[in-house]
Amino acid sequence: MSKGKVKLIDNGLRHDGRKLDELRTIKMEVGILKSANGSALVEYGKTKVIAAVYGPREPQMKFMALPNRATIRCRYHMASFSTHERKSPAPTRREIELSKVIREALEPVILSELYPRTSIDIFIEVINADGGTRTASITAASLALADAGIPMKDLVASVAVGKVDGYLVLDIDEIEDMYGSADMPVAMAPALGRITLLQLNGVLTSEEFIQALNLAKAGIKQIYEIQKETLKRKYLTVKVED
Amino acid sequence: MSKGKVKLIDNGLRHDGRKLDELRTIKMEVGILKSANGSALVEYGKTKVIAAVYGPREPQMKFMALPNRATIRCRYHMASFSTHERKSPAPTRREIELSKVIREALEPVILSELYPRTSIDIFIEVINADGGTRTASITAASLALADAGIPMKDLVASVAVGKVDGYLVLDIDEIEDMYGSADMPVAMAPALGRITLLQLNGVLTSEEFIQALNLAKAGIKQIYEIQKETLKRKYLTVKVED
Amino acid sequence: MSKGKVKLIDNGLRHDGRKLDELRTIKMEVGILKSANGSALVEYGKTKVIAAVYGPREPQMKFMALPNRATIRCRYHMASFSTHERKSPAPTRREIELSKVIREALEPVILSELYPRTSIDIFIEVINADGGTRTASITAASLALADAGIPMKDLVASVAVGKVDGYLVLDIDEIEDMYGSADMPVAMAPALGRITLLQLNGVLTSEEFIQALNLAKAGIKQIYEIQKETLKRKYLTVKVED
Amino acid sequence: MSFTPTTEYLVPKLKLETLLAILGRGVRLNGRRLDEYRPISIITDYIPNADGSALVKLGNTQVLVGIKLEVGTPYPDTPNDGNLIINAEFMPTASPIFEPGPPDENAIELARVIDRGIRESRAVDLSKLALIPGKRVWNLWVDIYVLDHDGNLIDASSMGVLAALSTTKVPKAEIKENNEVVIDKTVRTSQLSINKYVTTVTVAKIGEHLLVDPDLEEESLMDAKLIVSVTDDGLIAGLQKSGPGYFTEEELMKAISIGLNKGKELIDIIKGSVQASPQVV
Amino acid sequence: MSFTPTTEYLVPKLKLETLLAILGRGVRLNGRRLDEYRPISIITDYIPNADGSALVKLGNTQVLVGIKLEVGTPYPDTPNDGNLIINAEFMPTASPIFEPGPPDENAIELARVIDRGIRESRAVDLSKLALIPGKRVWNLWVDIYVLDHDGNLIDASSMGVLAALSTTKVPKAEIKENNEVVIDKTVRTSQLSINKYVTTVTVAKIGEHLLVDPDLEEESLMDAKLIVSVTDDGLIAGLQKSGPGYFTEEELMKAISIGLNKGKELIDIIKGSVQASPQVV
Amino acid sequence: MSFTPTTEYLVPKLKLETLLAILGRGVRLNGRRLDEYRPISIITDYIPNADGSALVKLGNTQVLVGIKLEVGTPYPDTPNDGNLIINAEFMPTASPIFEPGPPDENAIELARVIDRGIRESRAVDLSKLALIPGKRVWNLWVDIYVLDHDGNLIDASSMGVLAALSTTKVPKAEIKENNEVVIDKTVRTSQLSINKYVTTVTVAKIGEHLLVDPDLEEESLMDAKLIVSVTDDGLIAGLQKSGPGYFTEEELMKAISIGLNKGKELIDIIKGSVQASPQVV
Repeated sequence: MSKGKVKLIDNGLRHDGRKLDELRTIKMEVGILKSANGSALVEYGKTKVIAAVYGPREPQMKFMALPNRATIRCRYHMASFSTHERKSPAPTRREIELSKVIREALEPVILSELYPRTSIDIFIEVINADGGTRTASITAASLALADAGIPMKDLVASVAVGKVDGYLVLDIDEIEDMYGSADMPVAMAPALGRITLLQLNGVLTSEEFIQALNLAKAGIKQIYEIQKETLKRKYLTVKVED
Repeated sequence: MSKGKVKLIDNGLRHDGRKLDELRTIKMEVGILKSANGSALVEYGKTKVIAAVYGPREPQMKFMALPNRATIRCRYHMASFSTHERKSPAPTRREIELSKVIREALEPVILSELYPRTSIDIFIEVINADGGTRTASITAASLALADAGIPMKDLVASVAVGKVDGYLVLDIDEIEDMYGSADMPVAMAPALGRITLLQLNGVLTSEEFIQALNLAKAGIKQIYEIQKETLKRKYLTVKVED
Repeated sequence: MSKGKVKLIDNGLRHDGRKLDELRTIKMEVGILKSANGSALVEYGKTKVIAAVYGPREPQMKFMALPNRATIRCRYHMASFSTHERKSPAPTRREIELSKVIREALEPVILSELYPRTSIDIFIEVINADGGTRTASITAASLALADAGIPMKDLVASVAVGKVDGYLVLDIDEIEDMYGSADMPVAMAPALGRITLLQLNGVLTSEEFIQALNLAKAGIKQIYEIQKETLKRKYLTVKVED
Repeated sequence: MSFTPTTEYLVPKLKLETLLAILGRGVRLNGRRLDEYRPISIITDYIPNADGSALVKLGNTQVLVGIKLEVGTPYPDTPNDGNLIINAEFMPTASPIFEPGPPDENAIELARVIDRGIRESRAVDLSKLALIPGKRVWNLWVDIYVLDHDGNLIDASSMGVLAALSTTKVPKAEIKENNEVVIDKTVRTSQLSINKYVTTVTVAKIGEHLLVDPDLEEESLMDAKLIVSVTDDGLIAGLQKSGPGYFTEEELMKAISIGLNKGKELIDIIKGSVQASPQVV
Repeated sequence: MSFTPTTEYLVPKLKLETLLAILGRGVRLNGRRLDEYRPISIITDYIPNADGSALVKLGNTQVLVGIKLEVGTPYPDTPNDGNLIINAEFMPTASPIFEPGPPDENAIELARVIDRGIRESRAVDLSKLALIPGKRVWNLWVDIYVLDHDGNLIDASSMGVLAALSTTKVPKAEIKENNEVVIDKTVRTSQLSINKYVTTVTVAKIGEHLLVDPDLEEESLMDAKLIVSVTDDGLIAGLQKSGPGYFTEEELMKAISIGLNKGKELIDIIKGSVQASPQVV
Repeated sequence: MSFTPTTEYLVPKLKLETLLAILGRGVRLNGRRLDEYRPISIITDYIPNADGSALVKLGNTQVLVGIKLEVGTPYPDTPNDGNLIINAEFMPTASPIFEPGPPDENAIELARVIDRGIRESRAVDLSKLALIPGKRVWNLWVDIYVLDHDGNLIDASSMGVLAALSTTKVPKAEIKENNEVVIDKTVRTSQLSINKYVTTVTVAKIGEHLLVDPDLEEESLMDAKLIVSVTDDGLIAGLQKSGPGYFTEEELMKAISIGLNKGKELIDIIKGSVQASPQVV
């Protein structure tokens, strides 16, 4: 977040022509990898994320086995060519933090107590980054979990709200994040009304927070519908194949 | 040890006003941390060291368990802000060597054979460094072991003797170490007459070595008395609390 | 391989006076280390390589134990002073690749099925590098395995052929490798007619490849004879000692 | 790689029921009210070799923060600003389950959440930390050492960072040829410039209850926590939901409101602790 | 340190006999002929932030290659050449036995074999990548990400690398004082200069049989493989025997001949995939 | 992190009693007298690519030392001195319990003790190693490779380091513009300048007995050892008590006296080995 020197909102429209409360073009596909138990490709505009799920399976390390539930492992990783400047492949502090918050955004819906002493592994690769990589990752991981047949209480959908040129806007991209003054990613299990991820990078008043949360909820609802359609499409396709 | 260009001894007094055979102000406190089984804070002038002891407990790694005695683990570590230039947190070769010699300075007094298959862990943090950090560390670790109730044959006390401007001086600080021509840290279990650490960084004749050792012994005796008083104070305080 | 600006072949002779199909002076010695189960020193001209073998023994890590055969471990490593510029001691990508191809050059002759659940460890140190370090390493490792009494179907001998100034030449050294246009190391179990290592770094036509392979075979045959004599000498010496 | 924590603190899960029952009556197992912090002590200028420092005790939790100023090179996108670098280390002295090694995900999360609060609120005036604009700036190293862990490391660290920054004295810097800068730490030319105060307030959720400043036992029983970064002018300067559980919308609103209220109290305590420190005039 | 692989793919060794029997009749368990590749699909320009990219599907194997051009310093022995740097990562998405971490010996071997083929055949004209001769050159980063592993990663990667390089667009570079170079990636000034096409052809040996493009099951049963780097003018630009087994002289000759033949086909496929990519004129 | 060694050499502790009994009679299990070293052989100029080198055999212990001179930048506090950097690696060839990896605490202690002895006695004249004062100096890399371990690695290494340094030939260095230095290793302009000779003498304590040059079996049974760095003018240039046991004051005095005596002998052997090396005139 640096000072907003660039005018990004003009006449109620954003630099890419979107309205304030409009999502980018969202694409989703499941079952894109054969080796993984579940997988998904999710695109929010130019942001592209792949998620793969392995498990429930024997934990990689013995000490990870929990007697009463599955261990959830999660890695968020950015491909070296996904960013403007080439990213070194070693995990950054940012990637380590995001792996944790993404795991904690998914744990509240996974019925992990059904698979004691196992591990459910979620591997996320950001292959092109244009803002919103963590929210696209959560959306993708949730689909990959469903594709792997992991029982869940609900899907988790996620999107960020930003504050740009003084306006609250939905699903900010990289330019808006760079020149905006706040970025608030939110993840929810919409059917349960549970907020499973909330971060704020920037400064807001209490009133702005409430507005931003409502904007995020509206976006999440739309994404959730696309998730459900994507899964339905897969099931139907499978049936047709029979 | 670089060439002594700075005059550090004038009229029998040192740059900080001490006599040649005088210790810095020594402070000790035990039980300063609640989580550890034993702990101590020791100050030699501006040098400040914290030691914590955990154990006897199950070893961190199985291969560390010894069938006939406890494994002693020891880490000497300098906080990044403890030194003049900020120190990187990764362990240096110096810290690795000192962890070893400090462990070997304490092992001869610990009754490790009473706790087979366990680990006794000593963690030392130098939080401000002004010369004599290894000797203060040994003194602090010995107190923390006692505070943890680990049976020992004796306490270990430690101090360094240096050669500055041609004089042998007790308990050298960082300036004296930098401009002096020798630094000889010594640790002893005084009641047993055992020398458990001896290093010499610098050049001495045989005669100088004997004088330096005697000077160290005199300093160690004083430090040992303060150690015992510190522990006594703790025990009495505890009794009063009853 | 950079452009051949330097004339390295003159009147059918090479820069060091060798003929095109001539090996450098080869020296071999076995049993040079007492701690290892088997060891060898091999020199190809100024290239000097030490190999040590430990095992069959319990694997370093439990997961390495194979139920039906011994695990072969192999490390190719260059001493920091072995190269023109000092080499950092951390393993390079080149060393990691060569450790693999050398292991795979030896596996086809080791009767590893005789020692299930054990590890046979091969440690190679290049102490002076003047071209041909991987081929000298294979020759040395094969001798060290024999010296350790590991049952083998055959010895493996190895040499590189290069293309220099348009000529195919045997056993290239560092200068020839640097200014030549191809380097093709080959390893064989000569009695079995098995090619166990083949690499080509450079460009050849099919016809050149056939010629190069024949040249390598001729060199390997000579090296193989020296290997056998070296082992015979050791056995005889041992007998005399009885 | 992040995974479900497997080193459980030794708190019997039975305790959870007792705790929930008692929380329903507005008190905690440790006798505190739901919105009550443990006693807070902050000692500044504790480390002679640091340019600023603070030892914070929050009940039995102890955190030591040290600041070092060193000459560095600016980032291309902020050529005239000093570099703020915040690290946290959970020392093995602090807990039976901490081992030496590089910071784990918890230490990294702690450092990054505090960093964002300070950076986004512009608490430190980094523009005052240029030495040769575009070429040389101050590196402002903030190192957080957790010495004793009895829960709520982040609020203790956050208070310690602010107290240490507020008492940091900038050393004399002389600019030579070729962009060389010579530092003399025996002379201090100014206080580090603080624009505003910011701290975190941690609100833990246990069952349906929200409580501040969870101790280690409460952390082992909680569902999740919300870390609210709060400025002295009453703004939200950062949020982080942490832990495997969730919040409802209503709980979030309540937690943020608690955060804004308690933040004022904590900032007053930090400001008080800073008074005692000698000032460069 | 290299050691005999201990993570076996779950293929019953009984299958080997079945496989050998059927191979004797010139077909494979998967129905392919011995010299038949799986269907190949190459999509270029897949990654907007990369300067060149290709997604390759070889049957169920999927590899993503991305190219990045950055300003670097030349090596002392090639002061006027750009730096080609090829890395490969086997992503944990690709196989149940891949774990995150630095590249293992298989990934390193793959990257180095592809690197040698390209470098030795001078496929890329590195001399066109100098910015300020002797001082600043382009770093040409080639990153290979294996996304899904169903065998023959090297041929998939090798095709992906060539397709990505052939569609790489060089950004505008402006040279300033003091050897500074300012890059503007919104403007592309030229295509990366390709001298010739090169690819690998992998020939696996199972028993006495040689077959191309082994899938994961075949790789788990093979003795060894020969990787042949082949140029579009029919030269051998690299060889690598890989795997614990051996080749006889006769087998080698046959494998190289297969490599030279199939190489032409693969290069045609790469060239076809590149047609679709927009060109900088 | 240092911990009590858990990999015991396979020496039955019963042997200790036998050993103590025989030591009481002034002899050792290996037949040596208490103050007797094993046979020592030193071959210098063993590594053509090194600027100095020595292969030392001390009984069955073998250590190879190589010296490399490279252009470096001086440390700020010694702008006109070359940089001496001593590393030790315990090769996996040397012992069944050595594994590849970064140097462990024993290798680091060995290198640092030898480093201190050389540095404090000013054995090497580092002031002769400046190239452009304040800007460019020689880096004097000393790499110790332990090839075969049968005890007393430090004395073998220490002799090897001195022999290698004493036979090091400084290559031609030409100073160009912009502080560039071009090295030509085909021409040697001088010998490395040695001020004095220094070596370590290791005195092991087993029960009440002191003995020099412990072999591997004796090391496994000893209480502790004292490493005495000794110069050719009879000064103590370093001390290090090593091992888990202790010394009494009387034992210390005796050990140092042994060290000073044996040091002379060892230095004579080193000097002898150096004679054979060709000199740059």
